[in-house]
Amino acid sequence: MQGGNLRIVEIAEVVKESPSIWTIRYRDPSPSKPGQFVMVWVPGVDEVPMSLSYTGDEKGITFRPIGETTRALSELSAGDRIGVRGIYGNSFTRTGGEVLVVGGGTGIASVIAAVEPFVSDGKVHAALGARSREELFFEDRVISAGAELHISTDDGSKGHKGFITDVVRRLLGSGWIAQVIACGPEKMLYNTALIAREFGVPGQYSVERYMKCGIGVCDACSLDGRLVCRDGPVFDGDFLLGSEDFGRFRLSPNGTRIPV
Amino acid sequence: MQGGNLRIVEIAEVVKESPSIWTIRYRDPSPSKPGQFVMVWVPGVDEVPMSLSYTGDEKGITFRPIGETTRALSELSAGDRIGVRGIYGNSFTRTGGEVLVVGGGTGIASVIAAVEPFVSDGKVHAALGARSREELFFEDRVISAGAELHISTDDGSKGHKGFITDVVRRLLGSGWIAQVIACGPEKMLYNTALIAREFGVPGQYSVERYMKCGIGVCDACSLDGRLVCRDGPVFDGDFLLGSEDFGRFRLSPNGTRIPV
Amino acid sequence: MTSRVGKITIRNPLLLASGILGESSGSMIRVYSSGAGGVVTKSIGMEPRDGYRNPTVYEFESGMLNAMGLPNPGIEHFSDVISRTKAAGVFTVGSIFGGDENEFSHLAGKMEAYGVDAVELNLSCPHVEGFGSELGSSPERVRSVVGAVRQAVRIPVWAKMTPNVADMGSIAAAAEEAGADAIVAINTVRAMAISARLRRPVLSNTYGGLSGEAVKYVGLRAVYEIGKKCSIPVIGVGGVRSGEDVAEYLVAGASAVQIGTAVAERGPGVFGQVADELSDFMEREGFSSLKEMIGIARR
Amino acid sequence: MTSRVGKITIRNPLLLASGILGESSGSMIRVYSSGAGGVVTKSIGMEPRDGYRNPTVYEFESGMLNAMGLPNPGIEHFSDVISRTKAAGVFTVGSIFGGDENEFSHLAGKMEAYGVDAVELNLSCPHVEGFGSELGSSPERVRSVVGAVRQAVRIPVWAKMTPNVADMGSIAAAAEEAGADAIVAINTVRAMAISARLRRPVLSNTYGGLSGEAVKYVGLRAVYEIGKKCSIPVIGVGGVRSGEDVAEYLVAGASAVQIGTAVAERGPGVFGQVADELSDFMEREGFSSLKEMIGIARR
Ligand SMILES: Cc1cc2nc3c(=O)[nH]c(=O)nc-3n(C[C@H](O)[C@H](O)[C@H](O)COP(=O)(O)OP(=O)(O)OC[C@H]3O[C@@H](n4cnc5c(N)ncnc54)[C@H](O)[C@@H]3O)c2cc1C
Ligand SMILES: Cc1cc2nc3c(=O)[nH]c(=O)nc-3n(C[C@H](O)[C@H](O)[C@H](O)COP(=O)(O)OP(=O)(O)OC[C@H]3O[C@@H](n4cnc5c(N)ncnc54)[C@H](O)[C@@H]3O)c2cc1C
Ligand SMILES: Cc1cc2nc3c(=O)[nH]c(=O)nc-3n(C[C@H](O)[C@H](O)[C@H](O)COP(=O)(O)O)c2cc1C
Ligand SMILES: Cc1cc2nc3c(=O)[nH]c(=O)nc-3n(C[C@H](O)[C@H](O)[C@H](O)COP(=O)(O)O)c2cc1C
Ligand code: FES
Ligand code: FES
Repeated sequence: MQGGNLRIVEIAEVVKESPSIWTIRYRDPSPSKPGQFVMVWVPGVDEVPMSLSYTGDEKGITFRPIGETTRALSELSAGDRIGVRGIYGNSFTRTGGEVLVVGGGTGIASVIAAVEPFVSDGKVHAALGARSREELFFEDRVISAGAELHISTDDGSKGHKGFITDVVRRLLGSGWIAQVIACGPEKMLYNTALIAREFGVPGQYSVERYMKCGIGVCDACSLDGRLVCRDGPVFDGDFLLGSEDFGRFRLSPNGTRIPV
Repeated sequence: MQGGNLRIVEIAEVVKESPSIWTIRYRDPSPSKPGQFVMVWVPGVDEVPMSLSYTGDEKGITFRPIGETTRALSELSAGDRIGVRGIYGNSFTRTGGEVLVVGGGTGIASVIAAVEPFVSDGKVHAALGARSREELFFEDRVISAGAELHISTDDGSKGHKGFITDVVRRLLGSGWIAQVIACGPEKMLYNTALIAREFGVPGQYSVERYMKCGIGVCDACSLDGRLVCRDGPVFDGDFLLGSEDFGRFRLSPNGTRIPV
Repeated sequence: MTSRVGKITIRNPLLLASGILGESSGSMIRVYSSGAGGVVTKSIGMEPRDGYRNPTVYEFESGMLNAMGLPNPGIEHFSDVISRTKAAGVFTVGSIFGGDENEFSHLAGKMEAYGVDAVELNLSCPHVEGFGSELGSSPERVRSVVGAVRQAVRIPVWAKMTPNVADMGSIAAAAEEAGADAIVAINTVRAMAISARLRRPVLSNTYGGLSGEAVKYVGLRAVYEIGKKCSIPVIGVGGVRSGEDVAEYLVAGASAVQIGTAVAERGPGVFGQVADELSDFMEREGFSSLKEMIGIARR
Repeated sequence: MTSRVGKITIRNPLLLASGILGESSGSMIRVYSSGAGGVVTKSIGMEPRDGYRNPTVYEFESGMLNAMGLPNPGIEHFSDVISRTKAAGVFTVGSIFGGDENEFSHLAGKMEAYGVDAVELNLSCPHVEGFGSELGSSPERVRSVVGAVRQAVRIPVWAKMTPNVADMGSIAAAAEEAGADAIVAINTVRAMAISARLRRPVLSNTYGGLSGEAVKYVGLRAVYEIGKKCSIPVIGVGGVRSGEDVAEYLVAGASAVQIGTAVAERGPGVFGQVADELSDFMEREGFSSLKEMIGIARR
């Protein structure tokens, strides 16, 4: 109905980006933009939302095996079949000036596809954060895109030791950044949004919520009256910081409002 | 499904072409070609097939009140509403050379729309036949199109006294005619087709059969395995003269094969 | 592509559905020449019936409604149509409708005498009072009609089901118990169209039956559901328009399918096209026979 | 555009259908601000339920299937959602589902206490065993559930019907006799989707409910049919996407309509758009009130 009808695709390639990060590539010429996502069906297991880490004709999703579905995904090989629906959701948009792209953990997968097109519009800083160097990925894509790479790890095994938000504060402090886009754990997003507001820099943040339908009917992904699957996943900082839920509440699969 | 979905239209104009012939005009920009037809629904009465006597944006149907539906149609006025589905069926096609357009009775309504476009491709003879001068119509359209008009009436009240097939035979005898198109009572069509074959002139004949669906599913309009609503109403003479049914059998509303 | 439905073998699993181009031998022969595995005739009753006045059909983007009103020439006048169709070598199933078991038995006997390969009982027309749905929604009446016909003829007896019931499975089971050789599902879904601008129902009969893409998922459900309750073959009908649709029905458990509304969309040539699409699908997916596909979604 | 459903007056006849964006107060308030006359909540049961695993929806050109599995936080946790929604002035109907009359009465009582304007009994979910369809296809059980709820609360009681039965009219009549204030029709049509390439059903629950354009003509038929058997108001649901669709339902006899699947197609803004289209339609056609339209196709 929305043109996001189910497609059964064959996996073209499975890439191990790091000891704990996998990318699955598959052919699908549907037009898509950085920040958009698909619902990925692992037959017999579950169907989950995944950002497109590659938005061209050979699409990609990038994930860390953390539960049943992502583990099952990581066990698939080229030639295996999965279902995808979408392309769903809105996207990051370039508003001009120097841009700071912030990715925390698997959130890197969602912002990375913005780096490449954004460089053609001006300087791009990419700040990637992870718990340790083993969980970092896509540094090469940042570099070959010609963006400036900044790294932080919680354990200091690479780049700045500490939170990526420290890097964000430092970069915003330079005064050159005109726009922030970010994806990562909600705590990190929340803090990034606070810092950006402090510096008066507009920001776009990709938020995760439990999803069922992906098409804006089931209300599972509701965030203060907005639907993450349809109005998001990318929201601007003003809306998020003004909302009751961001950084605080989410809906559980049964729809109970629970702490993030 | 076929793009012929029901449209409720307002009658723009009702024209009395002769004491016994009515034309109803209504706006409907659907593209259509000479020979095609619509299913015309008179609410509360019935829905019947009618050829388009005008194929432009202001479509027209032209009929003689002979039964309940056509009588009800003739009693409608500008502003009244009817339903139309279609545009259905195939159309007359110009194959080159001088063309003889033959219309008998209300069959004139079906061939008339071919006269105007066909003159731009070469000389057109239009032979119109009716029982009497009161039942003749569209002579003016033939003349203003720049076609050559030939008339016959059964009672001799205008033009040749006798059958239109006499006129057909005379014109074909001239040797100049390269193509015949015709619509009218099946007997007349049959004889026209025989004469055309005798002279070796290819012909296209618009045939009438009882119609229910108009879209090729109900089989009501079957003519030797062809569907008048979908494969026709225009058939070439070779097929018709080779068929078992043409000029001989038709299906009654309950599907019994009965004499024409 | 040879297809088996019980003891019957058909050259491919694509049959013309009842009520579509099944009134004249010319059309049935043409459908067969266009690649169908066989045809089911229009439903034939005891007496000639003109059916309802027009409008009898209503089209929309993803399907259509019809209330033809079971027009048919009556069984006495149908012998010629069957013999011409059979003479052309067409696999022909005679569809019949009646008010009770006696009528059904009589009609089936006549069809058998005319030479049909199987008889299909229309227990399911959603828009003609007294025939069809009322009858087809009662397991007892289905049992008695199927049982009577089973006694009356030797040829295979197929029972065609209405989806307008709470539990198709138990009605199909009643038909199986009574001796049906196959279940055909589904007939149309009871529906109606309204013209807001004319402020009235569109079909002259008010109610009609929904068919086409809009009912494909209802048909698939019926086939799957019936397959769980019955062990006789199920023939899938409803919204089949492409080879992939056929594959879905087979995988859901159908032994063959029937095609109706798609004939309006794609013309009688739809059978050859769908057959080609199905072969392509099977080749791409590595299936070498229909049997390998049938019911695998149920395993 | 003021609409009356029995004793209730709503600002317009367009309600949000149950199960669509009816779980959070934020979404319901938004739908109301976008122009809906009111909202029906997701169906709430006795205990929290996560619902089925994904895939829970399947989209196609003219509609969708869903088998959410009645996810809901349970009645005890729903008070906050209702009070926030009511605090924003939203006309709110609480939808409930249960296994028997005691559960339904308990749930209705709670909803009334939370402050809803009416309660809607989901007697019709086609894909959850034990709730829904089985219950809603028996006139006796419908009578006992509706009767019990009628005793338990003072607010209006709406009974929502499944189309997956042979005779919707008599089930609606049973609900009316038992004291229902309005009938809501239809819930989804039982269906399923198969992936031929994966050789399996798509929805994790196998069966699901069909909604959207594909069921509009089934919904219209239900409203018309029920209107012949009942004198209480009927609320039409199924495939409403435009002002003209609403007009068709009104003309068929609906007092108001609910919109579900079109929210996926056109977004929550669909309510304001449809309301505008309906006003335009009424103006063009010379209707000055909804009342003039309701049921004229039945006269
Ligand atoms: C718009 C969006 C984009 C996403 N993009 C990515 C991505 O690019 N890479 C990545 O690794 N992860 C991404 N996620 C998160 C991803 O969907 C979950 O990691 C995945 O669902 C976990 O499933 P599981 O069965 O492996 O784990 P589980 O053990 O089932 O759950 C682990 C975590 O994942 C969450 N989760 C489970 N199912 C869903 C669901 N249906 N919807 C949302 N969250 C769910 C749970 O709430 C829990 O927090 C994205 C989520 C959203 C909403
Ligand atoms: C393709 C086609 C184009 C036609 N174009 C014209 C036209 O331009 N002008 C015109 O006057 N007539 C045309 N007709 C004939 C027209 O459809 C009938 O005259 C009309 O249906 C008569 O309806 P009635 O209720 O007035 O008459 P009735 O008393 O019902 O019947 C009179 C005659 O019309 C035939 N008829 C009735 N209903 C139908 C039907 N549903 N389908 C076919 N024939 C029917 C009957 O068989 C009978 O011969 C066309 C027919 C066809 C098949
Ligand atoms: C115009 C029309 C006439 C029909 N007539 C009959 C009939 O006489 N007997 C019958 O059993 N089914 C009849 N049907 C139902 C079809 O055989 C079939 O079950 C239904 O249309 C679903 O298949 P489809 O979606 O491929 O059309 C008719 C359907 C249509 C569209
Ligand atoms: C995703 C989804 C969830 C639904 N959940 C419920 C529900 O919880 N309770 C209920 O009574 N109906 C539920 N329904 C049915 C709708 O309320 C409505 O009756 C049906 O979808 C037909 O309307 P539509 O075509 O406008 O969607 C649901 C429908 C959908 C699509
Ligand atoms: S996931 Fe269903 S509304 Fe967003
Ligand atoms: S009128 Fe139905 S097939 Fe031609």
